[in-house]
Amino acid sequence: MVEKQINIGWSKTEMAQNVAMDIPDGSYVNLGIGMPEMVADFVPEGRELIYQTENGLLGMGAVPMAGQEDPELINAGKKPVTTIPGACFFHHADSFTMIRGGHIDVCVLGAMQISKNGDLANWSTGAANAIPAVGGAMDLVAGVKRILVITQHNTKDGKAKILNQCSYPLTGKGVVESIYTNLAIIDVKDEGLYVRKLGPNVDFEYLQKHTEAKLYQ
Amino acid sequence: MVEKQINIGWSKTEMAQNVAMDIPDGSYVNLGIGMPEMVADFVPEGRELIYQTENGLLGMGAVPMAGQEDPELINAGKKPVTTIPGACFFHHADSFTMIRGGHIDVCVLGAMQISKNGDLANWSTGAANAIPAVGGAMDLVAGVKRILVITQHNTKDGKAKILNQCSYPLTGKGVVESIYTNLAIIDVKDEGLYVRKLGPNVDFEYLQKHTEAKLYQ
Amino acid sequence: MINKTVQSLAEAVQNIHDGATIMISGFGEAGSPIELIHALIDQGAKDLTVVSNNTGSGNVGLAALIEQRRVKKMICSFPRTANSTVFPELYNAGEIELELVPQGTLAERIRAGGAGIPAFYTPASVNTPLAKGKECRVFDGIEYVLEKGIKADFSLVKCELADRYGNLTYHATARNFGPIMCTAAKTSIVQARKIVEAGAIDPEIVVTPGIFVNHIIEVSKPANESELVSQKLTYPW
Amino acid sequence: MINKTVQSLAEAVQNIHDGATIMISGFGEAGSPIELIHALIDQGAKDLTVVSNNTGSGNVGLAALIEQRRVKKMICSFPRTANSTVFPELYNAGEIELELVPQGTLAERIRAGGAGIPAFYTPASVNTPLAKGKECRVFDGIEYVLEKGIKADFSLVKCELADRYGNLTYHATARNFGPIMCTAAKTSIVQARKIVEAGAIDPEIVVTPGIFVNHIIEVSKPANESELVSQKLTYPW
Repeated sequence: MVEKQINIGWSKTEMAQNVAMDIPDGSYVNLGIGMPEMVADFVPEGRELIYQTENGLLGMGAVPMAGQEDPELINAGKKPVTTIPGACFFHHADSFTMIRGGHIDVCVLGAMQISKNGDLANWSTGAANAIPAVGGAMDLVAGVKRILVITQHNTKDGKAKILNQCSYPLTGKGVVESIYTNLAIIDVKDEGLYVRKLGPNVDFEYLQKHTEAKLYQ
Repeated sequence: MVEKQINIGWSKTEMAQNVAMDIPDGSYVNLGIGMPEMVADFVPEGRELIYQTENGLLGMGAVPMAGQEDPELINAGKKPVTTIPGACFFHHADSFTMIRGGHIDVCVLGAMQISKNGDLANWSTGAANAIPAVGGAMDLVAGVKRILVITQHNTKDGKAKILNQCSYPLTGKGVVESIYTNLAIIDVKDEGLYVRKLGPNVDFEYLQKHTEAKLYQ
Repeated sequence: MINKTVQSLAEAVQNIHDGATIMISGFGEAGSPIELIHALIDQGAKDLTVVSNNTGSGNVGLAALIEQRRVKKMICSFPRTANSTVFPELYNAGEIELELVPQGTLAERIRAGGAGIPAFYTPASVNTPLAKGKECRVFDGIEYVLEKGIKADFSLVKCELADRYGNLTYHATARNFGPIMCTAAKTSIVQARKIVEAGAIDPEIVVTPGIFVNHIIEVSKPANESELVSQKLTYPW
Repeated sequence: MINKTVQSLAEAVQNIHDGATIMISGFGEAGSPIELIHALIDQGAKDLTVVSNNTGSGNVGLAALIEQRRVKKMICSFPRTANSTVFPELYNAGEIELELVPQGTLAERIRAGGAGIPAFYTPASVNTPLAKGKECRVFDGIEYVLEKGIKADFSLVKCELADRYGNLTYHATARNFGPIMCTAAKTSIVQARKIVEAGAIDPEIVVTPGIFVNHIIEVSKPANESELVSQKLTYPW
């Protein structure tokens, strides 16, 4: 059976590679916490991207060597980072001037749910007992020019994440440009969700079966 | 005749002294262009005031020595200044954060007209052919904690400047705390204009005669 | 002579009153004024409203203040963090209020409070539960939500260098909310790694102009929150 | 490799189009990018809306641009200055429009434009002719007026140091409107006294982060407007 075949779709690193390919040279980029952070490892040669982290650093560099960490030089995920030559620090209001003001070219985010019209839900399940925590996600989706989502195509228990309508509270309405999953790259257009590329050993029918929203080719 | 007597009221330097006496140690002060600038020369010994100029300097010092002027180190009147040790530079939005946000303790301004309820007109005569120019005056009167006005009591052609109502376009409504003229120091209170001090050889009757608005003792 | 330096942490926080609104700098542990927070715990003020991006971790700093039941309400963007258990427990028990604000809106509301702007429109949170009950308005075809400036009675901030006027510099991403919180509080209380002579900080590189600062205390070797947490320490010790 | 440096003033301003809105830094002559303005005069774009605190002096820089009838509208706080005759004459002749804005409101409108804030409330100008026709609203018992953010197509800015990423520092009170104008323009064009290697500017002291800057040109010995004016020079020379 198709579901049991081993090499269906892309690995996480391939997903990150797919996203990285779509970010042009010279872009200012904000990477969300988790899988989005992997994108930085796969920037094609010859391209220079500048990473912004909303806690006040433009020109974020690689992870520091062990023992070189500075607990006050961290990223939005609160992990130690470094600076590139040409970096700068700034306070939170200036940081969100960059974000809200449309100065960041690309933001890569994870997702819990995405709707067919590009609504994104990635901050809360809305469960009664969950502690709600939003961080900068709503500002990012409202302000950054291009919102790219990187996510497993389905939830761990096999449910669709790409839906007709999000059931979780929204992060933003109609904000997602493209979705990079293990099964496909999907563009959100005015007319619907268009499959740009299928993952290895994924066919359209299989993809549609694992997607609630209608897909177009 | 009283009008012809020579030593009626205060000189300009005495007026500036009167204002300086009313500014407590440690105050952050913005001085308007012209006569207000003189106040800095008469700060009583033992007091330290910090001068802000809205074009981006906190800790403005004295006039530079001849030949030491820097055309890019100027005050709001566009005249060369210096900095004190402990000064800092900032951009215009941060400068008006200080002003509008209520962080400046005292602003000393000139006036064309002041009304009995503390309205100030100091930016335009409203004449059809005049080029209107407002600068930072409206932000200063709206934001600074105490607005002190230093002005000749009457216009050059002898007209009252302290009126029941300003005829010129307002800078701000009900903003003036005290008025320092050559003839008197007058406090604006909810109940009206109260004379706090009369100038040398000025009596109340004389003062009232040169003032349109009713004065109280 | 203007000199905003005080001689002890206790003196720095002595005037904080019950019911005060307090802004506390920091993003995670970076920029968190942990020694000032501990002095506040010792000082005793209660029924506090705290504005801070997170809710602290472990049982020290802001988390310890919350654990001592001294905070009635948190205004923040991200109350969950690694090793943060104190806030979630009290929140689920209904013993602490939460006003959740998107991070950029939180920053802008603080800046607005400091800049004399009572309210502004922002696109963040439109069409989400966080905009519920708030005025929405369209400008040039895009929908925005009205958000109000926040002011505080006090701010507790950590910086790098300070002079007697209160001019401040910061270190790396510990800058975060410090500069805007200094502008938005009636009284800003700052712990500096080093207090230097007036004039020792180049006027071109001052980040927080002294006008926004009231009290400075030197804490030359501030603790790292994460180290205290990994040692499982609880304040008061 | 990102490199925002261009090789000539002409190249720096080449894309400015007729009808563009242009922000020009400077408070009087301090911070006025006089060489960029002269390049714009040479370049020929017309029907411009210019946002700048003043209107220039003598017959050089911004005053010369206005004298060449290239500016249809000025948005500024103080159009009269010492030695400024060009703007007053055209204004009285009805040949140039003026939108007069209080200086602090002008600064905040520019910052708002750059920060994605479409509109905000301010107390300045309430009960004056400059608030006429604008929405007023009471918050906590005080009356405020609604003001809108301003964006521009281009900004022309003078700075001190720049690197290839567009990180900038400024000199003294020449900083004034430069940093906020860089944020509010689609394309920010900056003349720097010196272009330095990436990394030569300490990340702690960058005033304008490079993200706000598009083109940089080195002008190592910029003219002083007041000297040109005292020599009674007129541009084009």
